[in-house]
Amino acid sequence: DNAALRVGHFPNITHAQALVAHNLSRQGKGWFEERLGPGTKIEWFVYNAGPSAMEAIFAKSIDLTYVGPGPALNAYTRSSGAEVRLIAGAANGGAALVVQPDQKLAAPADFRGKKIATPQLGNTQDISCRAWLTAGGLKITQLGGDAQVLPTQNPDQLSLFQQKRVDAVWTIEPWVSRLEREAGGKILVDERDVATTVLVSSAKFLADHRDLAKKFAQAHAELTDWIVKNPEEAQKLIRAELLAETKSDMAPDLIAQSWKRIVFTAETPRASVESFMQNSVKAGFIKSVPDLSKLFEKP
Amino acid sequence: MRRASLATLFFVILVAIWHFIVRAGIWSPVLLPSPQSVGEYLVGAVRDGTLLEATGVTVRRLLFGYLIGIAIGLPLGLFTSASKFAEDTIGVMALGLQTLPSVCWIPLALLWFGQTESAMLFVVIMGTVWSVVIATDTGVRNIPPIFARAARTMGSRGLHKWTKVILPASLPFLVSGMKQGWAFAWRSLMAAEIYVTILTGFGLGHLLHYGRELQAMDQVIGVMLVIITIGLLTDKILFSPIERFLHNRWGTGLR
Amino acid sequence: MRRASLATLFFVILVAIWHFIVRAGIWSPVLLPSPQSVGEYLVGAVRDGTLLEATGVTVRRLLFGYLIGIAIGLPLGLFTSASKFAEDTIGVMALGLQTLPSVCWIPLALLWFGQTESAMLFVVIMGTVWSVVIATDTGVRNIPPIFARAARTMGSRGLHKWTKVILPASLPFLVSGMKQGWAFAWRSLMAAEIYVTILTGFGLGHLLHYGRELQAMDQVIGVMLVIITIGLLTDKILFSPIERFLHNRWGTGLR
Amino acid sequence: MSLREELQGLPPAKLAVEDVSKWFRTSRQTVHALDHISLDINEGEFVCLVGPSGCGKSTLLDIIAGLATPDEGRVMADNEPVLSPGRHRLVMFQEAALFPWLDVTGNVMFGLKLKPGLKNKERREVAKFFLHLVGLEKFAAAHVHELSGGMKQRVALARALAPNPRVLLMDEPFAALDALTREQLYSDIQRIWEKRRKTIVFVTHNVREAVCLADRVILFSRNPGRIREQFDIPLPRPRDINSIELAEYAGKITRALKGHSEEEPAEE
Amino acid sequence: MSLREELQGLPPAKLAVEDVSKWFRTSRQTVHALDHISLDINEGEFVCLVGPSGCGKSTLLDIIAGLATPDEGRVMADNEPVLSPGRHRLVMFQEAALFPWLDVTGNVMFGLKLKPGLKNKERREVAKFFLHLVGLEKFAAAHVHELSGGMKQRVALARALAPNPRVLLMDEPFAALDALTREQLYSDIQRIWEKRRKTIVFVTHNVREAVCLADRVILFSRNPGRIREQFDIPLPRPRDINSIELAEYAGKITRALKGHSEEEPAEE
Ligand SMILES: Nc1ncnc2c1ncn2[C@@H]1O[C@H](COP(=O)(O)OP(=O)(O)OP(=O)(O)O)[C@@H](O)[C@H]1O
Ligand SMILES: Nc1ncnc2c1ncn2[C@@H]1O[C@H](COP(=O)(O)OP(=O)(O)OP(=O)(O)O)[C@@H](O)[C@H]1O
Ligand SMILES: [Mg+2]
Ligand SMILES: [Mg+2]
Repeated sequence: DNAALRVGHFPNITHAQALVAHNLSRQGKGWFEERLGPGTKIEWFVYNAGPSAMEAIFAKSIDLTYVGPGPALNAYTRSSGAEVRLIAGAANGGAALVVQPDQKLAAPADFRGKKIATPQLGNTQDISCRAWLTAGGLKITQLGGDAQVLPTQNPDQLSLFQQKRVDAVWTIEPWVSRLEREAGGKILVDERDVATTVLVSSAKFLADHRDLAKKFAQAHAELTDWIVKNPEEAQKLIRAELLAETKSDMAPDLIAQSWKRIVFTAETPRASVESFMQNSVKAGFIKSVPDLSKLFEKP
Repeated sequence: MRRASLATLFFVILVAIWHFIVRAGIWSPVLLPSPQSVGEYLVGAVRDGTLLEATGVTVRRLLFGYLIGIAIGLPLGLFTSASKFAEDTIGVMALGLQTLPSVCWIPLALLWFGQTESAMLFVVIMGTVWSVVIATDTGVRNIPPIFARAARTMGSRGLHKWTKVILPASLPFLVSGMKQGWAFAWRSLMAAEIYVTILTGFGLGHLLHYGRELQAMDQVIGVMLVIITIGLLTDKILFSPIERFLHNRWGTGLR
Repeated sequence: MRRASLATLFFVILVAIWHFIVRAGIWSPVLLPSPQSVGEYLVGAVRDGTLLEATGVTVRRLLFGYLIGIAIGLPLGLFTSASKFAEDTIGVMALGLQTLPSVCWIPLALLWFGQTESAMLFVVIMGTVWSVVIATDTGVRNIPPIFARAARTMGSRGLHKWTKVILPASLPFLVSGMKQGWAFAWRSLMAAEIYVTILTGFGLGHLLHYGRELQAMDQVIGVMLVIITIGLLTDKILFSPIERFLHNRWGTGLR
Repeated sequence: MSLREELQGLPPAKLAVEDVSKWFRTSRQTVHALDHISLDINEGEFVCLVGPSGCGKSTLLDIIAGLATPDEGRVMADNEPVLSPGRHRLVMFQEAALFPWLDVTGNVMFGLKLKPGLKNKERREVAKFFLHLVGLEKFAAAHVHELSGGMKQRVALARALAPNPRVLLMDEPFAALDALTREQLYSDIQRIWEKRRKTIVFVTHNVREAVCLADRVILFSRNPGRIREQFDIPLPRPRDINSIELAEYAGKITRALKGHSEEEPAEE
Repeated sequence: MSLREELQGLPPAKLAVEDVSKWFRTSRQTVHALDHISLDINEGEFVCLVGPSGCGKSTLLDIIAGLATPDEGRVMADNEPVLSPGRHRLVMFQEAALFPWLDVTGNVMFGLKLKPGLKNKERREVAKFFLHLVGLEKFAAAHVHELSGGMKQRVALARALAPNPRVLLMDEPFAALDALTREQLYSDIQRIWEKRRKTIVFVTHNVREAVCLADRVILFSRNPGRIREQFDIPLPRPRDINSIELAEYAGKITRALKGHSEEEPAEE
């Protein structure tokens, strides 16, 4: 059928597959369109955060989206496993804990009474951060505890870090690189094997259009390969797409620097997600580990 | 008594309907949490102190900003009512700025003050001050001139006239202006808290925002109930006594 | 004439002071843009259509939501004023929900409707409807009973009584309630637009938000000026004629 | 009914108050407002009710109007029991109770619009006729608040007359007016009553006013509200409120009124 | 000044209006409100100003009070020119103008508080004394809105008397009251005036009222506002408003009033 496929993503470098494909669609050379067969249209939707994308899935206004595992898991749990399915991986790594260079911060215990900024409550980095602190023996609640985890928008993090009003930031590329370059931040934790972006489908879409979803997942895997093999071209497309979406230009060398820390892979990050689930429980966002049997579904 | 119990019954039935709709599973639990889960959230959040702390932060911000707003707005309003020039300048400005939703000050406040308490205060003050200016001005202008004449013949002038005649005579207007100022301040603080993180403390708006981020509807609805309760309570604690006094004295509004 | 020119002079001097403060370089231009740059932004944004489009989007949302809010609130208010049971139930609910800043509905609205126009509409309606319910209710309750008695003796009852006596008699209250509803709707829409991106159209709130994101103070202040202008204009266009009519008819508020 | 008949007026009605009693129960006390009141009022008679504050005059008027129901007894209008307010018995209150959202003509037409069988043009003509009768044709389009107190009561009178009622019930209609305006209205109402005869029940505190207007003055006493005495006023019309004969009647009734007041505990 | 003197009262003042003229200029027209008014009022005299609406009575009272300034001429109080309002000349208006945010005692004490040299306890006693004088000691703590119109005017009178003025200026103080209340106040004010003699200038529309109260009735005519005639009223006090002798004087003055009115174009 001629049904349009509605796909969401963020204007983030960790959503490289979507950025590249979106830009190709823009140029009329759509990657997915070519591979899903004639007459298929892809509508791209840009979100700035996980909860919005998940809300869009709930409200049935999109079918698929690139998103962090944090919001995806959260949505899965909150809907008792009814609404979302994880159909592929997209990117690992790219996130890091950056600390003030002049502070002696080495282990979780050093963070007692400190302020750590994360991009968003309950997002992937936020949960990693809370879990890491909790594992280190600190007590963390939604609003405070032994250390204060401050969900703060990325641009604000940079200026707060520059003003030394936060002691550390757990965030995602390109902000990790910017914190390093523009604020002299020191990287303390850099987890390359942690999933950063996954491809998620609404359960209903998967049930109704399994064939389309399958083709999409395949095309996604091919695209991932292409990106890994052609980093320069991919980075150009990404830069163009980011400019189109955010009206601000990202320096090519910043993209290149960020690129080094990210691993693009279509492999389903099952282990990472499962340990992530444990972390969510530790961080207190989820009361008990839910049954993950329905979450992973290869179309 | 019968009326009260009928009304109570109505709300009980409302909650029961809510319960059964959730049980029937017509909507996904992401869209509508059960009354139980909302209750559990509230109990939990009261237990671990989150709710109390957030309420404290919010109420403190609100009260401070509001009081400063009144302290600025009242004299400004008296000034605009007393001078034609002030009316044409400050009065016109107040009129314009009052139509500006005070959320719109948030971006400026953040740039000027950063993510600090001052930014929050600034937004709350901007929500209060213009309403108070306009209410004071209108209040003074609406004083029956006979009061001023009577006071003058008895020798009241200057400060005595302002404090013993003009201010009390315009009280009914002042109070309604202050109520409106409170409503606007309350609204803008909630908007500000939902919109930005402040390093020095999380308020109810933040809890609401986080509820959304976590897609935790029980938290969202629980916090909304708390906000409604606070709204009703402040009305009861702050304004009802003043209004009762006024109605009593002026003999108005007695049903 | 002299008054008007004095006031104009005041505002000109205000802008001049602003200009010289910026020129003096006391504050960084990130904190305070020059009047010129604000002017340039406005001219540019008018030229490329951004401003007009955003204004259109915002005003459309506001009007729709507001009208629906009135269409719901007016009958509800009449209902609560007519029935003790409705007063104890819907009336109490309206009182509670009116104290809830309608920004607080945004998280719920987003979960229920997603980032759609419906979510915006919902928030605006929630901002309007309770004010209108309460104003209608108060309006009807404040009608001098002598009007109802006079109408009754002349044989007015039922629908005739409601449309020809009760509604017109409560008009002054209705209008002030609708003004308040408008103020709340306007505030909540701005908050909603600043807080969430809607895929189907960028409003003035979004422009403001982006101004902050880009740290473009000229944009922030420019859009604020536009918002003030719209606020003043709607007051002039929407409410002034009705209020003038009322003052004219009721013989009130003539200075 | 044709416009012509409409302007001529219907014959006045006969009223009979039959053994009416009324109590008001509040949480603190029970007031015995009316105690076995019986009263016959003839077609076209002008009756004034006079008595101290709180003796039940307004209550009785409300009951005759059908705005209140008696606890005992009943009111008959032309041998039909009064059960609810009706177009044939209109009420004028102390406040004019004009509707501020309508202009003067609109107010006069309010009752007319509720009368079926008339074209709008005819209604407009009827309103014009009655505004002329009360001497306010020039103010047909004026707003209510632009009128003086006396003019307002004139409009209220026109509004009450326009639907052509057979009984007019007036509850201290002139109490809030100043003396000069009042005197003007005394002659107006006498003139109009000559032209368009109605059965009128008129409540007042003012004994002179009662004597100036009434065929019969009925004196009430209170606690409980009872009829004390009745006085026929056989003076020729039109009467001048300042005339000596009138003052004599007024003196007699005032003395009767004071006599009754002294029997009962003083008002606080 | 001791509390004792305070309660005894000061001697009344002598007033002299010397050739006073006043115009009101509005954008549309100029009203000649007062035209060369000269008037001597003796210590302790009770003078009533009577005249048609708009003849400048209130304007003259305002000028005597110092609330308005004449365009020509001047007013002397005890041979001192009146330049601004002063405690020695207090005004009572048609509306009681009581302050609703104060209770009855607070209102009576308002003027007293502006008088230096008194202790608060003494002020309270003075207020009590005057409330007793107007017969409202039981309502000392009542709120303004709980009073009837007549009671309000009594409080206003107490408030005006309390600061012990030497002149009392009263602008139609009883116009809005009903006849019974008014009659009560006529005897009250005569009684009080006997006890605490003040120079009183009293404006009214009501000729009987003027005759009942005044030593001298001064008749104004308007366009421009002028003194037409003066009538001395040598009747003994206390006077009864319903007495025959009083009616005779009233008739004479009314005829004079009507005579003047007819000379000028009718009021619209
Ligand atoms: N709705 C009511 N509820 C309780 N008591 C009432 C009510 N209406 C009247 N009364 C009482 O009934 C008595 C008679 O009242 P009514 O108004 O008929 O007196 P009135 O003769 O018209 O007095 P006035 O001359 O002051 O108008 C009064 O004692 C009054 O307090
Ligand atoms: N502030 C004013 N501005 C313009 N004209 C005024 C003003 N005050 C009074 N007038 C005019 O001056 C004239 C005298 O007014 P004033 O109030 O003294 O009359 P009055 O004798 O007290 O009338 P009334 O008996 O109606 O109170 C009137 O024609 C009035 O219209
Ligand atoms: Mg009555
Ligand atoms: Mg006057």
